Amino acid sequence: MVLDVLYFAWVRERIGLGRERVETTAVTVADLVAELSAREERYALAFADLKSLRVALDQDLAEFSAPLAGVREVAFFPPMTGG
Amino acid sequence: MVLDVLYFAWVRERIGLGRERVETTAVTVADLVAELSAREERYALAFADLKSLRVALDQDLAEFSAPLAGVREVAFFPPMTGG
Amino acid sequence: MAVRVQAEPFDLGAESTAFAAGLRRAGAMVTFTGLVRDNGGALQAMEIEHYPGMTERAIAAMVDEAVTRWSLEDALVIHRYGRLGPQDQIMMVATAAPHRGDAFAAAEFLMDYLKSRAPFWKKELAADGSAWVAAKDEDEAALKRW
Amino acid sequence: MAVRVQAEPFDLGAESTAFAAGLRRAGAMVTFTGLVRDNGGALQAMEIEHYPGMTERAIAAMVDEAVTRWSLEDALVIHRYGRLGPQDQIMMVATAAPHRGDAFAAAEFLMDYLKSRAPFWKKELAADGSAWVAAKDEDEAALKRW
Repeated sequence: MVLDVLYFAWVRERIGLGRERVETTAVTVADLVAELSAREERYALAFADLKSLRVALDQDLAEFSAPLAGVREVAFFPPMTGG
Repeated sequence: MVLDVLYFAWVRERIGLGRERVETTAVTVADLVAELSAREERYALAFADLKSLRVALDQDLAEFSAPLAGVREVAFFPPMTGG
Repeated sequence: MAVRVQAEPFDLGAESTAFAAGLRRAGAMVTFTGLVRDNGGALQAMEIEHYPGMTERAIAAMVDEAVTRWSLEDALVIHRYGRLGPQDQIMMVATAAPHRGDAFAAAEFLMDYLKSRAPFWKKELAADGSAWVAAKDEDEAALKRW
Repeated sequence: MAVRVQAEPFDLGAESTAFAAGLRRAGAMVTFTGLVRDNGGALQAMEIEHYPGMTERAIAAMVDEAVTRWSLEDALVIHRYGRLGPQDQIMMVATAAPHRGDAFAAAEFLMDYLKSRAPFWKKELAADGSAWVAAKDEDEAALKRW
């Protein structure tokens, strides 16, 4: 499956890009995180503490245990600070 | 003692005036109310239900049991409906 | 801090802009505006009576109390009296604070006190007669939370 | 109901006036405005990043939720992104309802959700460096009251 993976705020800064296409066989978000972290140090660094991260699947907040089946866009970012 | 006595809203309408000077020997607000009520039917009508009335002494909310010593201005009115 | 009691309409937009322009440290600003509800079209006008002198004094005391309770950079209360039409703006409150919790709490506190402790009385005029607006138990009860 | 996510400044006064002018049955209108705090003069600018698409979607869902919970005549959310200076206006919320309780509650609900559930991230730029603003536990906790 091919996913659009988006990064925001310090996740974007650590990984060094805001968006990429990722070819993956990951079943869950956690699988995808493990796959990316194994790639390069900058990914491992960005994903080091999942408690300080949030994930959205097709623009809805989700859990790291959520399945990726049918998903087109995955976004990783820190807790939001709007308002 | 001579007091300025003010009436607002339906108290003013029932008594038929907004302000008068009253010469009185009343010790408390309740005494003054009794004195005024004894005067004329329209006063008795306006003061019939003290629970639906409020009183201010020199522009501060007070109790009907409050003493009038040193007071110059007494105002009677229904519960306020500002805002 | 400012309190204005007036017969004239006020300009909510201009007042909001001017209030915001005066802020130097605030992170949060809240305004509340009270409007004349027309009760499904029956209302022709609202007459607001007040107690000149006591009104300004009572509102200033509320603002002082709000300043001691919350960290406010500024506060404004404007309240009209006299004859108003349906959907006319009756009054406004503005508060500014470093954080939103204080700005909201102070505005709600001022509104609750203005409702039941500022000497205003409203009379509704309709085609079938006029009636003084009765104070609501829930408005009196709202004071207990502060 | 309207949601706007934009880089451009908005005019709080003009927005308040326009929102009020559209009301037909409201007795109460509340606005909240969020401003860039300058932290005692150290702040040079604030950069706000957001997630285009999800932002509008998330805010629209919050407004829908507010409409189901309270009796609202109208609601408006404007939120900026991009580079802002000290005391610039970041965002505003406006709500209108027959009674003040609903207008206040809906505005506070929207603010609490915008703080922690709308995909915005703030970075503070100062002379001695820049830092992402950390989410506060109290903002997450604030959601529990709804």
